[in-house]
Amino acid sequence: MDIIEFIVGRYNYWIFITLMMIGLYIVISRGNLIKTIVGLNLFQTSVFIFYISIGKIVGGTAPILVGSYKADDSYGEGYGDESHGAGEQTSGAREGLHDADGLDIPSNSLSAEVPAGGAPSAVSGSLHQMPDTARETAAGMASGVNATYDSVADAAAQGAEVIYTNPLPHVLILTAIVVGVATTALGLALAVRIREAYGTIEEDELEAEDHFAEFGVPLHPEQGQARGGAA
Amino acid sequence: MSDLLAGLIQNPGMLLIVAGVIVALLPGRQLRAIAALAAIIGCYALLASYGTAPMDAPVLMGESTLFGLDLVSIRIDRLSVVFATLFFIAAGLNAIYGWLHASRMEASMGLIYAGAAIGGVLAGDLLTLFIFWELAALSSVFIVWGGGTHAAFKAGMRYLVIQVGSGMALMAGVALTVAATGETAFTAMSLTAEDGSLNIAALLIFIGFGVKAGFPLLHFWLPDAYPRASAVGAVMLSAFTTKMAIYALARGFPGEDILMLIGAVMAVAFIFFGAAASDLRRVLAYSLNSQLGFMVCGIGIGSELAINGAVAHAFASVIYKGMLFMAMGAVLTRAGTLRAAHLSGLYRAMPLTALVAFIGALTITGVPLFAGFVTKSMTISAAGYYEHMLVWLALIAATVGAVNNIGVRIFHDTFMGARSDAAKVSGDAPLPMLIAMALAAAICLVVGIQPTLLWSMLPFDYDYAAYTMDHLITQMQLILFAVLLFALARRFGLAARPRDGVLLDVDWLYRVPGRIALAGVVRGTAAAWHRLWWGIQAGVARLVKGLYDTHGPEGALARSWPVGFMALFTAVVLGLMLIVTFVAY
Amino acid sequence: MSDNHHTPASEETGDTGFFEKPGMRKILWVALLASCAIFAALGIYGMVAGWMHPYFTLDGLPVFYALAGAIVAAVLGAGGRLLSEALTKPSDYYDSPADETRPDDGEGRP
Amino acid sequence: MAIPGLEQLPVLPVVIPLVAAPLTLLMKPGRAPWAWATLVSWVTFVVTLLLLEAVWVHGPVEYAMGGWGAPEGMSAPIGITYYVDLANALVLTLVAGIASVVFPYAYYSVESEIDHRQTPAFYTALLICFTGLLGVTITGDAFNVFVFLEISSLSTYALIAMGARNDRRALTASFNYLVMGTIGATFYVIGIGLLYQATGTLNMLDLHQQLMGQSNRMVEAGFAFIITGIGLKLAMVPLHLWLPNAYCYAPSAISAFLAATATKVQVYIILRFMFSVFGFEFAFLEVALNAFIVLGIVGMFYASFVAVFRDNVKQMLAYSSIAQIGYMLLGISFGTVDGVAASLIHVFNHALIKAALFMGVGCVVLRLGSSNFAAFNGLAKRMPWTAWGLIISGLSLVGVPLTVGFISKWKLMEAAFQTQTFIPPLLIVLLIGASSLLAAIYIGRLAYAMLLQPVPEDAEPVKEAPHLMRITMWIMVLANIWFFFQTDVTVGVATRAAQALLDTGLGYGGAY
Repeated sequence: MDIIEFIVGRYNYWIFITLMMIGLYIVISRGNLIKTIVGLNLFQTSVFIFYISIGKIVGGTAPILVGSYKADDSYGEGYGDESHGAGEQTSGAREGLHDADGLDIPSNSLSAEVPAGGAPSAVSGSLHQMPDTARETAAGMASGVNATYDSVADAAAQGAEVIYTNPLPHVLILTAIVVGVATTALGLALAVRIREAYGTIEEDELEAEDHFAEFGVPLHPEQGQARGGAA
Repeated sequence: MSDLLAGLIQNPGMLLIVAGVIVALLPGRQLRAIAALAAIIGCYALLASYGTAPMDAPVLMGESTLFGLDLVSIRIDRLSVVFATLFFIAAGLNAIYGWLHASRMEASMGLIYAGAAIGGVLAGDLLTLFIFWELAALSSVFIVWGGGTHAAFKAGMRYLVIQVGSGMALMAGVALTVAATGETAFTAMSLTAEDGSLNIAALLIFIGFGVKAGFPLLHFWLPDAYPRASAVGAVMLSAFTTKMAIYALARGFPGEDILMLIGAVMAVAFIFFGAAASDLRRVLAYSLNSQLGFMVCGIGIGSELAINGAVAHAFASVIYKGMLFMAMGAVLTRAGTLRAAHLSGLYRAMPLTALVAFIGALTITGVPLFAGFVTKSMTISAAGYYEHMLVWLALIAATVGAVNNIGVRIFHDTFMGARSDAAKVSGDAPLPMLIAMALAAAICLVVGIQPTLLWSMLPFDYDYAAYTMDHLITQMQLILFAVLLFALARRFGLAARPRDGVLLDVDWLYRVPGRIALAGVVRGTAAAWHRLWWGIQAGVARLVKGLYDTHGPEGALARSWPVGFMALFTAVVLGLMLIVTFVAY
Repeated sequence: MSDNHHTPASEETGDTGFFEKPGMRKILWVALLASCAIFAALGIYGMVAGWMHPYFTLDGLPVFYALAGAIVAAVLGAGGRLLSEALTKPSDYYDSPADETRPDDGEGRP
Repeated sequence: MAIPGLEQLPVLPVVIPLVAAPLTLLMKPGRAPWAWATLVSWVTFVVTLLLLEAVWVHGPVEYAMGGWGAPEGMSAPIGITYYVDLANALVLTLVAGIASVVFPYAYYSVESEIDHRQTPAFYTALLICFTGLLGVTITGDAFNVFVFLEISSLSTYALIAMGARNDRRALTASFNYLVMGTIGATFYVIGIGLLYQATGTLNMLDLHQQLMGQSNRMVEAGFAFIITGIGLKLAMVPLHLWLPNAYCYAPSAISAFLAATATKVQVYIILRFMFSVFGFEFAFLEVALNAFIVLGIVGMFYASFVAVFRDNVKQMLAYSSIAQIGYMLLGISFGTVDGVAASLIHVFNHALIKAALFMGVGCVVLRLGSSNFAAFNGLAKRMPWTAWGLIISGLSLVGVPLTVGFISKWKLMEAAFQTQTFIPPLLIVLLIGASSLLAAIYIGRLAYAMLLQPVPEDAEPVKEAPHLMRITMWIMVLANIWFFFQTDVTVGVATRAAQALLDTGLGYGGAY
C-alpha cells in the first residue's frame, strides 16, 4: 500500500517524467527538423507542468490578502516589505515544502486532504502549513518597529488561515514559456532557412550534403545511390 | 611594467633575442648579417662588462618576482660565463658563415636561438632557465624547417614534439620543486632524496636535461633533425641545444653517478651508428652525440678536474663540430648532396674546405697541438685518477671511433680518392664560409697550443699539464694504430662504405609500429564508436517497434545526424549522473 | 692511404690528383708505418724511463694503447658494417624521395 | 554598499547594452550600428572596471533590483539581487573587455560576411548576446541565470546562422546548437525547480544557507540536472558536439567573441554552483569533482587529437577550445583554492588567446575567403602582421613562457601538486604536459604553413587586413604578452576570487 501511495501521491512527477521522455525521444529519433522542434516543445512543456504542479495546492487561492485589512495608508509599504512575500517565501515555503516525515520527494498536496474549514492540517505537506510561524514572524517584525505594523501582523495572521497557492513557480514558468516560444520561433525560422538553402529538412539528407561538402565523398555511397544521390 | 621585464632585459641573451626580431625586419642578406654580427658583439660587450666571479660566490643580477616566486635573471660565475662566451663565439661564427646563405628566417631565428642559449646558461633560477629553454626549442624548430623540404618539415615536427616534451618535463619538475620547497634557485640537485627514496622533481628535471643532452634512447631527434636542416642551419643547430643541456647538467647534477654510465654508453654506442650511417651530416650528428658522452662522463665523475674537462671539451666541441658542419655545409652548397655513396675526391675542387675538414679531424681525434687533445685528456685523466675503469675504456674507444667517423669517413672518403661525378664542382666554398671555417680552425689551434688561455676561464682553478710525455705517447699510439688498421682494411678491401639509405634508430619504434598502432587505435575506436551508436539506435528502434507497431521503416535506424546523437548523449550523461548520485552513498 | 676499392661513382683514369700519384701513396704509407713504429718504441722506452703513469694495471702494458687502438678499430669496422647491413633501409623507407627535394622558394638557395 | 555615488553601478553592465540594443535596430545599415555597439561596449567595459575596483577595495557588492532587498531581520531578499564578488567581477571585466576589442574589429569582417541590410540586426543581436553573458555572470538569482542564459543563447543562435551567407552549413550548425542549447537550459530549469522545492528560495547565497546539511534525493537530482545542463552549454567533453561546427561556420567576429566569452561564463556558473551554492557539505560534490578530473583529462586529449587532424583552422581552434575547457575542469576538480584560481586564470588567459587567434583567422577569411589550411600557405609573406599575430598567440596557447599561456599551465601544475586526488598528481602534471605537446603539434603545423610553405603560384596578391582589424587583433596579441608580466591582475584577483568562492562554500582548507 505504501508503494501505491508513494506512486499515486506523486502522480504529477510521473506525468512530468513521461512527457519529458517522450519529448526527448522524439528529439533523438526523428529525422525531420520540424518534428525535432515538436519534440523539443513537448520536452519544454513537461517542465512547465512540473513547475506549475509544485506550486499548486487544491483549495488554494490566489495570493491576495483576504479579510479585514484596514491600514490602507500603509498598504503598499507593508505588502512590499514583509508580511506576505517574505513570510511566505522564506519561512513558510521553505519548511513547508520539505516533508516532515523525511520522505525524500514530497508528495504533492494535490492529493493531500485539505480540511474544509481552511484550518491547515499539521501533517499535510502543504506549502502553507505553518500559520504559527508566519504569525510569529510577522508579529516579531512588527513589534518595536512601528505601531502601524500591528495591523499588518493582524492581517498576516488572518491571511495565514487561508490557503494560498505559491505564485512564484507560476511566475517563473511564465518567463520560461516566453523563452520557449522564442526558441520555437527561432527554430522554425531556421528550418525555413535550411529548406531554402538545402531544399530539404530531413536530417540524414542534410548530413549527407554536409558530409559531401566537407570531405568530398558521399557519406553512404550505396544509400546515396539508392536515394538518387542526395549529395 | 614589472621588474621582471627589467630583469630579463639586463640579460645579454634577451637582448640578442630582441635583436633577432629586429633582424627579421631588415631587408637584404648583407644588412641582416652585419646587424647580426653587430648585435652579437654588442651583447658580448655587455656580458664582458659584468666580469666574472668564482663558483662559490656568484654575482646575481636582475632579481624580480613572478607571482610570488623569486627570479634571478642573471647569475655570473665562471661556469655560466664560459658557456655564454662560447655561445657568443659560436653565434659570431654562424653569422659570418651564413653571410650570403642564411635566409631571413635563419638569420633571425639563429640570433634568437643563440640568445636563448646564452640567456639559459646565465639564468639564475629554474623558471628563467625554463623560459629560455623553451625559446631555444621553439626557435631551433624553425631552423630545422629552414631545410625547406617536406622531410625537413616532418623531422621538424618530431623535433618540436621532443623538444617541447623536454620543456614539459623540466616545467613539471620545477613546478614540483616549487610546490615542495617554494624555492626556485637553480643549484646542484640529487636524484635521491635524503631518506634514500627517488627525488621525483629532480628526476623530471634530469629527464628534461637528458633529452636535450642526447641521452641514449632519448637521442633520436638529434640525428633525425640535424641532417635535414640547410647548410647554414645545421651549423647553428650543432652549437647550442646540446651544450646548453651540458651546462644544465654540470650546474644541476655534478657528480651524479648514473651520469658516468649514461655517458659511457653514449660515447661508445653512437660511434657504431656513426660508422653505419650514410648521410655525412648524420655521421657528424652521431659523432657529436658520442662527444657529448665525454662531457656527460666528466660531469658524472664530478671532481674539479672532470668538470673542468667537461666544460673545456664542450668549448672545443662546439668549435670543431661547428667547423666540421661548416665544411659539410660548404660541400652541400657546392655539390648539392651529402650522401657518402656519391662523394669522393673533393679535395681537387675544394682544397681549402678539405684542409678545414682535415684540421677538424685532427682536433676531434685528439692529435697534439689541437684543442681536442688537451680537452679530451682532462676527462680521460679524471676517469683514470678516480679509477672509473669502464668510463676510461669507453672514452678511449670513443676516441678511436672519432678516428673512423671523422678521419676516415668525413675527411678521407669524401675529400680523398678518385673524383666522383658529384664532386665535379665549380669551386671552393664561398668566401664568408671560408672565413668562418678559418676562424674556427684558428681557435682550435690556439687552444691546442696555448691551453692555459682556456683554462683561465674554466670553473675551477686546477693545474693540469696536458703536454706530458705519457699523454703524447699514449694518445699518438691510439690514433696511429687505429689509422693503420683502417688503412690496412681499405688496402685489402675489407672495409666498405656503409650502404646508401636510411639508418634505423630508436625513432623507428614510433615512426613505424607506433604509427601503425596509432592508426589502428584511431580506426578501431571509430569503428567501435560507430557500431556502438548504431547498435544503440538499432536497439532502441527495435524496442520501440516491438512496442508500437506504428513505427515505420524510416525510423531511427536510418539516421545518424548529430542532433539525435547529441541529445541521446545528453540523456545518457544525465542518467549516469542521476544513477551515480543516488548510488554514491 | 688513399687506396679506395669502393669508390662508388665513376672512376676516371687520367684524373689523378696530387695524392693519387704512386710515389705520393708510397710516401704516405711509409710515413704512417714509421710513425707507428716510433710511437710504439717510445711507449716501450717510456715504460723503462719512467715517463708513463698508468692509471690501472691494464694500461701498464707497454703497447696497450696501440693494441687498444687497433682492436677497437677492428671491432668498430666490423660492428659498423654489421649495423649498416642490419639497420639500413632504402631511402624511401620513411618518406617518399620527393620529400627530400626542395621546392624553389624563390630565394635562390642551393 | 557604501561607495558614494556608485550605488547603481552593479546594474549598469546589464542595463546599458540592454537599452542600447533595440536602439541599434533603428539605425541605418552600415557604420552607425557598428559605432554605436562599439561605444556601448567601451562604456560597459569602463563600468565593469569600476565595479572590479570597487569589489577589490570594498568587498562583495549586493544590489537589490527595484529595491526589493532583504527586509530587516530577514536573511533572504524578496526580489532579484545582483551579487558581485571578485569571481564574477573578473569574468564581467573579461567579457566586457573582450567585447570592447572584438566589436570594433567586427566592422570589416561583418561588412564582407553579412548582408549589408542586416547589419543593424546583427549588432542588435550582438548587444543582446553581450547583455545575456553579463547578466548570467552578475546575477545572484538562480532563475535569473536561466533567463539571461537563454537571452544570450537565443541571440547566439541567430548570430551563428548569419554565417550562412558564406557557408550554408552555418544553418545546420545553428539548428543543432539550438536543440542542444535548449535541452541544456531546460535541464538547468528542472534542476532549479527541484532546488526551489527543497528550499523555497532562488537566491544563490540563501540557497547555500538552506542547503546546508540537506542532502536528499531531490537536492541530488537537482544537482545532477544543473551540472548536466551547464555542462552541455559549457561543451564539457561528451556534450561538446555542437561546438565545433557552431564556431566554425559562424561569422568570424562572432567566432572570436563567443570563443572568448561564452564558455568562460559557463565555467563561472559551474564554479558558482559547485562551490558557492552546494559547497563542500554537499556529499555528492566529491563524486562530481572526481568525474570532472576524468572528463577534463579525456577532453584535453580527445579534442587535441582531433584538432591535430583538422584541415580547417577555425575547426581546429574550436576543438582546441574544447581541449582547453578540459584544463579548466581539471582546475575545478582539484577543489582547492589553488585549483579554482588556476581555473579562473585559465578562463581569463584562454579568452585572450582564443580571441586573438580567431581574430587572426578572421583577417585571413576576409582577405582570402577561406579558413582552410591551404589558405594559410606562405601567409607570413602575404599578410605578415596577421601571420605573426597568429604565431604569437599560438605560442601562448601552447604555454610558452613570456606569454599568458605559460601562467595558466604553471598555476595548474602547481595546484595539481598540492592536491590529493585518486589520480596521482604527478600523472596529472605529466598529462597536462603531454596535451601541451599536442597543442604544439597543431600550432606548429599552422606556423609551418604560414612561415615556410611557399605561396601558391597562381595566387593573386593580397593586401594586409584593414588597419582596424590588425590593430584590434594586435591589442589582443600584446595582451597575451602583457599579462605574463602583469600577473597581479590575473593571479592576484583570481586567487582572491577563488578564496571568496570557496569561503562561501566553507570549503576553504581541507574539507575535501
